[in-house]
Amino acid sequence: MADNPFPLSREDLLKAYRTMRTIREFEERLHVDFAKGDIPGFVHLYAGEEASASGIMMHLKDNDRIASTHRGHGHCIAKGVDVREMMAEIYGKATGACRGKGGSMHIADLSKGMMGANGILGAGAPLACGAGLAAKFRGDGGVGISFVGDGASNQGMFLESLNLAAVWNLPVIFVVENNGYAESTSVEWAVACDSYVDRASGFGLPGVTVDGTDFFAVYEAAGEIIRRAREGAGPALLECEMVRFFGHFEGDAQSYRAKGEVENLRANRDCIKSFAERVIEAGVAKREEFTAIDREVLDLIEDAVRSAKAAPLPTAQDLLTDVYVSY
Amino acid sequence: MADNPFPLSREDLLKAYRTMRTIREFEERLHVDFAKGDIPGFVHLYAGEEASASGIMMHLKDNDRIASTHRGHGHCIAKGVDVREMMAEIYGKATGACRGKGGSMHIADLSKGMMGANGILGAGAPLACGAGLAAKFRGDGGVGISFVGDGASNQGMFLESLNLAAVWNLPVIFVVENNGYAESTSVEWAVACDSYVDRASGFGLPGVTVDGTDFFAVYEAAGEIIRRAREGAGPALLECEMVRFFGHFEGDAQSYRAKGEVENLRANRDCIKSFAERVIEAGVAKREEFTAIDREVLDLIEDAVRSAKAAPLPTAQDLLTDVYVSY
Amino acid sequence: MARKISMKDAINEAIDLEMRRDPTVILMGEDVVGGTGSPGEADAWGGVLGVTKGLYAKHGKRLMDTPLSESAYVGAAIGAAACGMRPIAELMFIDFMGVCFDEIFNQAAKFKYMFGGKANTPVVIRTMVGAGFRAAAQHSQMLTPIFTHIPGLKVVCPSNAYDAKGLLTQSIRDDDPVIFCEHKNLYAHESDVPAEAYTIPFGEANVVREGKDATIVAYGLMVHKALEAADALAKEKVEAEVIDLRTLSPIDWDTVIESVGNTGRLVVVDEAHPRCSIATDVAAYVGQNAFGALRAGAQMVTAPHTPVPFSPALEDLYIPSGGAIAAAVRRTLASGQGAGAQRKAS
Amino acid sequence: MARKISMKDAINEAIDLEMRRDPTVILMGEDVVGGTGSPGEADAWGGVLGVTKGLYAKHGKRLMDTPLSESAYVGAAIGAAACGMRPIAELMFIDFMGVCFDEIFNQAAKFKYMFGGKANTPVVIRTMVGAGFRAAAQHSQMLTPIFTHIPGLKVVCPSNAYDAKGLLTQSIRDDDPVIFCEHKNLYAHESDVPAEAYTIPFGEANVVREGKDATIVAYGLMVHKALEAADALAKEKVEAEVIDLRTLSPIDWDTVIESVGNTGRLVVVDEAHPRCSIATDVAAYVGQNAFGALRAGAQMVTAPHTPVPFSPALEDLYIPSGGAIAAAVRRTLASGQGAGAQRKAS
Ligand SMILES: Cc1ncc(C[n+]2csc(CCOP(=O)(O)OP(=O)(O)O)c2C)c(N)n1
Ligand SMILES: Cc1ncc(C[n+]2csc(CCOP(=O)(O)OP(=O)(O)O)c2C)c(N)n1
Ligand SMILES: [Mg+2]
Ligand SMILES: [Mg+2]
Repeated sequence: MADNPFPLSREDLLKAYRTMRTIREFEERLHVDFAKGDIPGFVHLYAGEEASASGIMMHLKDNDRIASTHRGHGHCIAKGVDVREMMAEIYGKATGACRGKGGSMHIADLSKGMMGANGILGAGAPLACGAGLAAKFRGDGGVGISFVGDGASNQGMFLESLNLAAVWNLPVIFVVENNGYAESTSVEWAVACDSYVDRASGFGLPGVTVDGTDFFAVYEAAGEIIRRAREGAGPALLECEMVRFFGHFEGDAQSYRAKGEVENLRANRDCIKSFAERVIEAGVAKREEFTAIDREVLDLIEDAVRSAKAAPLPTAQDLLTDVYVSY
Repeated sequence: MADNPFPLSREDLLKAYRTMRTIREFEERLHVDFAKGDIPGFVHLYAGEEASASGIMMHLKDNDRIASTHRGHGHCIAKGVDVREMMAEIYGKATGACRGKGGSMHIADLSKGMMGANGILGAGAPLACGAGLAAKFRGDGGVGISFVGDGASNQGMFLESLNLAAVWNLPVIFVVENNGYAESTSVEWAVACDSYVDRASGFGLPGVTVDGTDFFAVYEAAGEIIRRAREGAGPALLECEMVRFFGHFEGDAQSYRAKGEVENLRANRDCIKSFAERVIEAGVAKREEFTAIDREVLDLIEDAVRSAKAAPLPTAQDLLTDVYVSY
Repeated sequence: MARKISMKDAINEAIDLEMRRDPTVILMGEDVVGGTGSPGEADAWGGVLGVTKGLYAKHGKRLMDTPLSESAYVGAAIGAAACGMRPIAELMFIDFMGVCFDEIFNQAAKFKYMFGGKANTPVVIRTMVGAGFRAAAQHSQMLTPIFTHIPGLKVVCPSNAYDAKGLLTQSIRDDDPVIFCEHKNLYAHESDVPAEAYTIPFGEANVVREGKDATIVAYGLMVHKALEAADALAKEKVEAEVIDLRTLSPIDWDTVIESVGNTGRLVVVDEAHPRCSIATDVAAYVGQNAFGALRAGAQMVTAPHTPVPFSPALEDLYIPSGGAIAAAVRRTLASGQGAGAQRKAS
Repeated sequence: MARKISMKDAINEAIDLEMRRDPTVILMGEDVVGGTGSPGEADAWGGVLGVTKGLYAKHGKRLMDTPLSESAYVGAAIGAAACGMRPIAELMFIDFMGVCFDEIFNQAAKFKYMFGGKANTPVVIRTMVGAGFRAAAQHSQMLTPIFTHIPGLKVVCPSNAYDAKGLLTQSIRDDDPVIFCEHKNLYAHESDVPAEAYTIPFGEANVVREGKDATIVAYGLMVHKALEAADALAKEKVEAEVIDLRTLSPIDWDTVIESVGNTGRLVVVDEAHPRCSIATDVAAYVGQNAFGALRAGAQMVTAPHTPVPFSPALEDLYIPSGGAIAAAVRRTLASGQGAGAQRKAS
């Protein structure tokens, strides 16, 4: 093998690839199965955005906490939530990550530091501040990461959190996943600032913008600000400019997008493709290694779907449990 | 009389002085009467901050709307709300501006474009956007002005409004009255940004900071951004750096302030004193003219207190009215 | 002329007609146009479920997409209302109230009173309510009791297309702030709706089925469940009267009391959670004011004291069913003789 | 050892003792320390009414002033709770709920359920409630029914210093999110309070006065008004039983039902607005589950369906009075014979 020019070990490179590929297959499969009518509810797919979740989460341990969004599958997978339990959850089964009570928009696994997808935009930012605060009190070097979309970056809860994290000097990173749209509305129109770096400055935070389809750009920028946060240097904002391969949610006809927009993005801004090309080109891994991972991932997703379909539904007695610890 | 070097006519200069003096006497009198136990509830005094309300309101007409704060007496007086009705309101009388139902924190007079003091910090900002929106639809050149304190500038409703006004290009001015404290908490600590100009930039707004104890600085800066807003050039933020002569509310022991701080401010940063000195020095008005106004204002306040005390209380049947137009 | 149209179309039509009639009516919300600033079609969405689709083509800039900032734009609608407009603000799901409730309950609801009667705030907040969409805990709530609790607000929740059009028209013309609750599982429901504008006054309940044996009070989707129950009971020779409240604040006590006066039995159905609900509200009011008429304790059928679960298997159990309502009616019929029974006997 | 101390001091003491006992307990809120960053005294305020005064000297950085951003810091408390801390967040007035309700009702309240039981959120939100302070429409509300409506929240409202200490201690140790409502007009109220830590379990009402003729159910300040009423009634030889609910969610139905079983008459007092209130909640529950015991319709005494007025002359009329409660009891005694009467006669 050639010398590794990347800031990750060969092993980690393959791990990152596996994460991204798992997210992609998970989402592509949901897209197909949703169209078949197999899947109930609102489903927001993360396909196209994998480099952000993966590039950031490669820096995190279980005692680092993330607060996710309505578009949370990618964050879950990258943070280590069990893919089978996720699939079962989306199918509304008793074996799901939330025993079928949460669904796509509420998958969580506190033991993995995943504080929940969230159906309320912006609501995760204060929660991530809380995670940062807890880490600060424990002194364990943990960080809290808040993910928001470009749309949610206009939500008061998010904006207040920028200031709170700065004032309290919390180890919290605010990741703005800017995919250009909030539902059908353009970020160009809805977010009034020249750049997210300015918005960060408005709250005394350092801000940095990266190409969110470039895994390495995300990885390096995130690494730097996470390291600083762990060392007590406080919060920062990271904007990942990225692209959404599917509609806002499944069922979205996407007529607000330009003709050929999605095809063009899939062809030219596929973060997984470009990641693999670069690693292969540098000679650090072979194409066959990636293909082998692809196959394993496909098997995993197939198995997850099969077992989700076969799993039992929750029953009447589950309806009333889990409201309180004691009541 | 000498040539007038000021951007206001002699008449307007005297009017501005009268406004500021009226606010000052109103507040000084409330301070005394509150201590006597004559006045119920939470009372937040505007003394020391008069140049901001007056400098801005000199540019406004009745079809311009303002949304005020918990510290609203100065805004009310400068916007033309009847001083006797205000006093009666604060005394909880049936003749009050709100028939005794609102009190100090809720004085309003829609007919004068005064949309209300507000007990909820930050809540006025969206309302001012609404006023700007209405003006835009009417095409009458009106503006909406939102006042907030430094503390309230961290409230989500305020922050969202900055973005909304920018996105909708509303004729709205956000005035941050920065008196250094939110209750007992310092602005230096609680507001994370290098300057309010940065916070404005974070939402694509032009921002400007002025010495809020300098009537002319406020007047000129406000005039410029209000003119631009009327012409369709959109919102702006104006920070007035000012000083609070009394406690956060009446009854506040103010032990969080430096020793001698208030005395020093009263001696060296009294916006009314410095206004009068400058106008007299320029030879545009004589000291006696100001003293005459002082006397008239004192009479007005005395009369307002006397009539407020003599006015009838609201009665049982008033309790249930004014909840709905029809129900 | 009446045609059969869906509740979704009826709402769209009411807004269209009022916008034609009154230039001060404007509509704002997230993606109510859809596609603002985007490279594709303008008016791409017309709201997340397409309810306002087509209105942009007719009324242009009077429909406004908003940034994702509910406090700011709902508050702006309220502010504009206080300045003479008649704005309609769409809060996509009532579940999002938590990010903008202050502007609704401390501002819009209180202006008139706090300002001594000297302000009107004719704003309408349209919002989607209810479960059954597999949308889980944060997109499926009713929350109507919370708004009903607040003095100064009017709260409306239609059960069909005809009522939706008439009540929304009234809401827009009304001078007070109105929370207009649209049940997402009723959008497709069709009924006869006149093409022209009409209003239905607030505080007038609708007796949707007459019956002498028991009174079932409901609103929104629950009216249909109550009718299901009444159908089932009819087979057992029990004639249940079904009252659709239509507006929760104001509420038509007279119709409820009159019906209970005839039947002596009351079941109140509410898709909201049980505590401090519309169900407790109606049951308690009747208990206080018509105790003598009651032959049995008023029974309440509500969603359980749990968040809304995602799994269809659980959500179907969560939503009060026709069966549960029928069972409650049977309970009132089986149970003891109240003061009313005595009085009637004497 | 018990001493007579005020409710304010009892609350301060409960926090102090729990902070000593458990290092994960932290407290945050606007000016709960007071003076952060300011040139004068640190710990200058200890909260707007001085309730937490002195705790900063004892516990230092575990008390945190916050910027004026309720969603952010209440949400941070909730997030920290989900990560193993036991934060207490002070929401200065419950009236401010509108700017942070989402974090409370969609996040804290629902985590456990949405996440299939796999999360605990042991957060306490301390907040001031109630009228009588001449603080007007936006600083005087009860709003307890709104929180009680929400599954996943516990709601506590003590009426005296002893209960406040025991219930707050329980709230801090409790594994569920608790809304702890402190009536601002009870802070000065004194009672015997042991110096050491103790807990009062949730869902256990307190019979503060025994009586056989009628049951008065109340909470918070209204307990004292109910006792006033009972005193007045005693002079008329009417013995009213007064029940202090202490916690609204969970609620002690057993004690209420048992009392009504003995008295046959029920008056529910609530300082909140009438619609969908704790008053309707209790009246409806008893009507549904103990109809046979009721000799008359349960009467409700609440604040009116209006915002809280500023003028002392009006506010004094707004707050339910002992006189109004006594009158309601008299009404239940005068009115018709219910099923209970019949049953007892037989
Ligand atoms: C408080 C709140 N407001 C509105 C919504 C409805 N909503 C869900 S997703 C969405 C758009 C989100 O856009 P963005 O934040 O850019 O995330 P993306 O979907 O692009 O990943 C909206 C408006 C919500 N869930 N919560
Ligand atoms: C939403 C909300 N949070 C908290 C408060 C309590 N409060 C009233 S005034 C105040 C401080 C305000 O500071 P600032 O905005 O700087 O205005 P100032 O009092 O200095 O004029 C606080 C915290 C409130 N009224 N509303
Ligand atoms: Mg987006
Ligand atoms: Mg200030």
